[in-house]
Amino acid sequence: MSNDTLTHSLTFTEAPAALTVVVDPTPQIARGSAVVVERRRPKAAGWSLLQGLGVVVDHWRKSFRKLDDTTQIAGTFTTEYPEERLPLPEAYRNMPILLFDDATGHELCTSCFQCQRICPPQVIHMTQAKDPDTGKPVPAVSEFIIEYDACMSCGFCAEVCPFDAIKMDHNFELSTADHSSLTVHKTDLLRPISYYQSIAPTFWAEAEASAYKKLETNKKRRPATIGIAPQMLAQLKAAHELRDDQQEATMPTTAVASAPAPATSSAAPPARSAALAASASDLPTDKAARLAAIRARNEAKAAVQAAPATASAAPAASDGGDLPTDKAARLAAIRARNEAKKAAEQAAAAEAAPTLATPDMPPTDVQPAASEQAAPPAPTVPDASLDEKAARLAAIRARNEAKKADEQTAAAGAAPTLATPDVPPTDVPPATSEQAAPPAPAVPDAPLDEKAARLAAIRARNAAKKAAQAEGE
Amino acid sequence: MSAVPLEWVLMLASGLFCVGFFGALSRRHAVSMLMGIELMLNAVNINLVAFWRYTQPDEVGGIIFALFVIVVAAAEAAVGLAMAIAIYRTWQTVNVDSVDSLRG
Amino acid sequence: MYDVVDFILNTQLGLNSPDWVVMLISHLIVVAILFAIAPVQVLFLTYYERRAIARMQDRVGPNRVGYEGLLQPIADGVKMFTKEDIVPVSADQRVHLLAPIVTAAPVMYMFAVLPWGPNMIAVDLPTGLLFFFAISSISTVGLLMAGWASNNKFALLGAMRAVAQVVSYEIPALLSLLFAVMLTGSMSLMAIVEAQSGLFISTTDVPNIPDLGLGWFVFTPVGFLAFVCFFIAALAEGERTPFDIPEADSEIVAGYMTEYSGMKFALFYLAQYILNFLLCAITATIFFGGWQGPGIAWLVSQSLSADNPAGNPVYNVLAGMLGTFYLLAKTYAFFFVMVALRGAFPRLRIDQLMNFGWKFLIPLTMINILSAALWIAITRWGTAQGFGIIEFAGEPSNLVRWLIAFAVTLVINVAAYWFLARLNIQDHVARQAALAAGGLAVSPPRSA
Amino acid sequence: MDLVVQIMFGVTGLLILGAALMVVSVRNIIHAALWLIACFFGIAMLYLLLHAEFLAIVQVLLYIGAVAVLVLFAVMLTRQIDDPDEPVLFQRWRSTLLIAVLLFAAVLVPTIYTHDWQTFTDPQPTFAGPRELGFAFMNAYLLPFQIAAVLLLAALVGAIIIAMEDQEQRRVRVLTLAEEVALRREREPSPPARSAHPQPTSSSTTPPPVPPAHEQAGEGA
Repeated sequence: MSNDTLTHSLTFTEAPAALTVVVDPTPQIARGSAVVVERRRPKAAGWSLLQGLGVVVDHWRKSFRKLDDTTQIAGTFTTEYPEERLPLPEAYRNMPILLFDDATGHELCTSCFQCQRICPPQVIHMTQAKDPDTGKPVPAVSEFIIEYDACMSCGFCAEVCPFDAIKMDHNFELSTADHSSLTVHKTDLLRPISYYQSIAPTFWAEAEASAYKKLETNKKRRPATIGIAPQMLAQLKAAHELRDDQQEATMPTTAVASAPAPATSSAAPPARSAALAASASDLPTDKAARLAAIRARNEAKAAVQAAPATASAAPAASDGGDLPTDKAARLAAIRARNEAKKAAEQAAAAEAAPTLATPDMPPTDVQPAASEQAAPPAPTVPDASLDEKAARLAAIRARNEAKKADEQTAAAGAAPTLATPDVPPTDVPPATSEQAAPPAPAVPDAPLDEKAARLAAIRARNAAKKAAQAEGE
Repeated sequence: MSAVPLEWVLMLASGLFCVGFFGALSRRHAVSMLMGIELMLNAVNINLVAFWRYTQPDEVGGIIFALFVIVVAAAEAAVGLAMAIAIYRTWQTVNVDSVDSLRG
Repeated sequence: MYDVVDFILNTQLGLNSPDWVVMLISHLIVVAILFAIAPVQVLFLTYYERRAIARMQDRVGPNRVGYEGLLQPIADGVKMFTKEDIVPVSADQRVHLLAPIVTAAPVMYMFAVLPWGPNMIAVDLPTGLLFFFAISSISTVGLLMAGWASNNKFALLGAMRAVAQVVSYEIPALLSLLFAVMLTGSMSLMAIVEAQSGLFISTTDVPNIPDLGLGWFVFTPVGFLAFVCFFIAALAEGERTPFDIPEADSEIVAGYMTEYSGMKFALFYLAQYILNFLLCAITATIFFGGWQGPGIAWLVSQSLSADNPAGNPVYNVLAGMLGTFYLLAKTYAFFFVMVALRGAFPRLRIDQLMNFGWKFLIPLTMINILSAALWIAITRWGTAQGFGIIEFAGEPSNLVRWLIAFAVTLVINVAAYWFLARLNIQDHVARQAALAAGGLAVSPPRSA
Repeated sequence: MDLVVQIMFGVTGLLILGAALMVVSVRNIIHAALWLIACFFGIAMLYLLLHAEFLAIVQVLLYIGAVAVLVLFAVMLTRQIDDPDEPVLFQRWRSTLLIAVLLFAAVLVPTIYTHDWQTFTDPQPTFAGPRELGFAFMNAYLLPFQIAAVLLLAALVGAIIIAMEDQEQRRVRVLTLAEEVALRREREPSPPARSAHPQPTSSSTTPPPVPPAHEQAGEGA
């Protein structure tokens, strides 16, 4: 080894600075070499010890305020995990899940065995479904098993899947005392597409766009054979009819009765009264509405003290274009919805079932359920980061309240509607009639959809709370 | 302390002395011999304090002498143990009957 | 406590108990109180340390169990108690069992001589200070037992390091405390605390100073240097960073505690934290006036005592509470400094530790004793004691004497510090130069 | 009250004698040292019974805290493989035992019991506290005090010299990377391209010492 691989431009300057400055502006320290920095001895022995102690005590003093950004050196920046959560990046991947279509319950997997083949730890197992009449294999799975305990989250399965049927989930809280529960079967693997959209919107949009592109190409190439499969047509038709029936049924009765199919779990795809295939253009509205629901609710709460209740249209809180905000809010909405789902499961025992918080329908006119404090005008919050925090806060609160409501509804018979600005395209009558409130003015304008949704969210939320309280009493 | 006669304390000290005597003369390990010597010194100390207590409680001479004995014992222990370590380093043993060579 | 028990047993209940029964019962009660306090202190100290060090490292620290994590030490304790007690097969079973007991028991004794407030002390031994350090030296035997009985080389190394360190640093610790014994003429901790009344100047030196309980020894150059030396030595005795060489986890696992688990480990832990608490408390007592503080003197003057039979016993209680508060506040402040030191400094090497102790601290404390002697000579002695220099220019007042003593000792101590530090640094530099010249790693070679 | 004192004396005496017997009889030398500590502790208790409080504390501080710990330390430093066949006692131990027992039974016991001790028991003895002892040391016993100080100093120096190792036998320290680099730079002339390296002054903290053996072996590779 020669000398120049060992040493680098280190200098012992006579500069009065305490530390010697390395002359080279871009120091490139070779492997195996060391830079010797000469320090000037302090005048008084022991003084540097006190200085070191001072640094530590200074950190201690500054640590009592929370850091807002990470550019500062001193101050705590701990995220208190179960209560506070950092937004997960979209590309975060934990365990694979299977997707099915929200509207039809159609599972995307065709049992092509690509994922099973590529899986490095060999934890994916599947059985191809067979036509019960003919006994011939059909492009669907009858059983699909992933051993989560041995899965290494490499994401190869999602990578190779030609039908976007297998995707990587964001849920990382998988710890359990029951080892066998980590061998997950198809019923527990299935998630609706809307769920995946909520956790990875851009990825899903890309996937969808490429799928459409492919479809278009195929249509051009083989126009005769490409189209919607006949069995799917039947399903779609049934779904349409069901939705129409529901709309009729919902008109005079309560909102909670509007969803006859109890949303027990995602495994049993609910025949929801929804648009057949949610077009890509609908999606942003959908998301924005959900986001808006959370935000508006939060802002409304904040503004309750400030402004008296005037049930006018709430001005737009902020634009939905801000991506991190968007995500956080979406996450919040998802969580709220999960809680609502739980509530729903319990309430399903009662005669009425609540609807899920999937605001997939363009809401037109929503009547407030109970509104002494109905929707005060929410102030515009321009700061994106604040907004994001608020959204997260809202998620926590929403969950807590949902839980409360859940407990109370379990006791009573009626189920409250949770943050659901979705289902009835017409009026939603009050959940509990003794708390009836003046109807809110209709919001006919199309661009105001979002606002209306927000408003509806607030009202629904309040209603839920009130109802829960009333039932509890 | 009138309940305990002086003879009892002296008997105890003499017993301790004899035990230490036996230990100092019969153990092969150098440090063990040193321990025997410490026991003997302590027996002497007990005597000194007992005589101070029973015959001259107005003076502090007995205590002073006991303190001197302690000082000497400490010095002796320090030097003795240093010797034990030096012996061990040279002969790889501290059994005093193994250290019989004049090579130094 | 004796009076209270005597009052209840003989006057109230009419039992006519003999003297020694009353004494036994009263001592048992005091001991019970102290033994209940000690583990609670340890519980709180562990929490306090973890929170403080977390803050210093920009973390939050344990805040889950209970309000702000206050119950965390209890959770830790439960964890400790329910752990399996593992004893190595080749260990010396009896010694292995005895070692934590021998380590933990003596530190409990040390509470006996600690004054908590005016007239609040378990035993006011005339040799209290010596007792304190004599008892603490028994603990080292326990460490050695633990290290040897574990039959583990890390444990043995840790024990040897611990003993070498503790025995070495006992000398500067005791030497630095000698000034207090000289100034008060007593080894009783109560007397040492009582001597520290006044306002920046002790009433023992200048009697007409207003008594605000602030005549602490640390305000004199002698006391300040002794405080610095003692606190450093106390860190080494309590095996605190930067002197935690015996349990340097990056080198020798956990030192003498390597082979211990469960309750036995908890006992070591307990002993260590009680020792740390007591070292902080003794620092506060000797240098920072212990329970002395503003208001104590007034409360004591109002309270019931043999001199003041017309006093109100309520003031006794108030004085005790205030005194205990002052003592604990000072103690926790010192513990905070210990924690900050832990956060700030890396661990020393064993040779650095020994060099520092023997070549710097011990000479410094010896010079400090000289300063203390001069202090006494200047402030208290006259021609009658054969020290007439100070009275050369007439009959100086106490304050003038105090000021002269302050100046003289300040000059001596600063010069000693500067000189010794320079000497040690020069020694270090010479050593490094010898290394550079291809000399030996540890010390210059002998001529023959 | 008398009985209490007698019982305490009995317990203390049993502790002292029993521990001393264990010291000279147990096989394991570490156990012997631990028993020695127990014996010292018993002696400290005896001093307390004899109203020599200061001495009791000094006993604990010096004998337990220093001497016994030093003994343990020395035993551990000179630890050898414990051979169960090797005797711990000399061949002559029986004669030694005989002499010790005879000394005790034939000389000391009769002497103690036949001598007429001129004792008086003082219920309130003068307290021999640190203050009184200090005055005694500085006045009547000043010369012995100084001699003891010189003795201690001599013992300190002697112990250090006896136990000091030969310098040549010390192991060579393993160098840090910075030290190695500094050493190399010193041995090889620095290349002209990097002439901007003034030699460190003598007060520099760079410590370049002896290269360890492995270093030279790895040089050619």
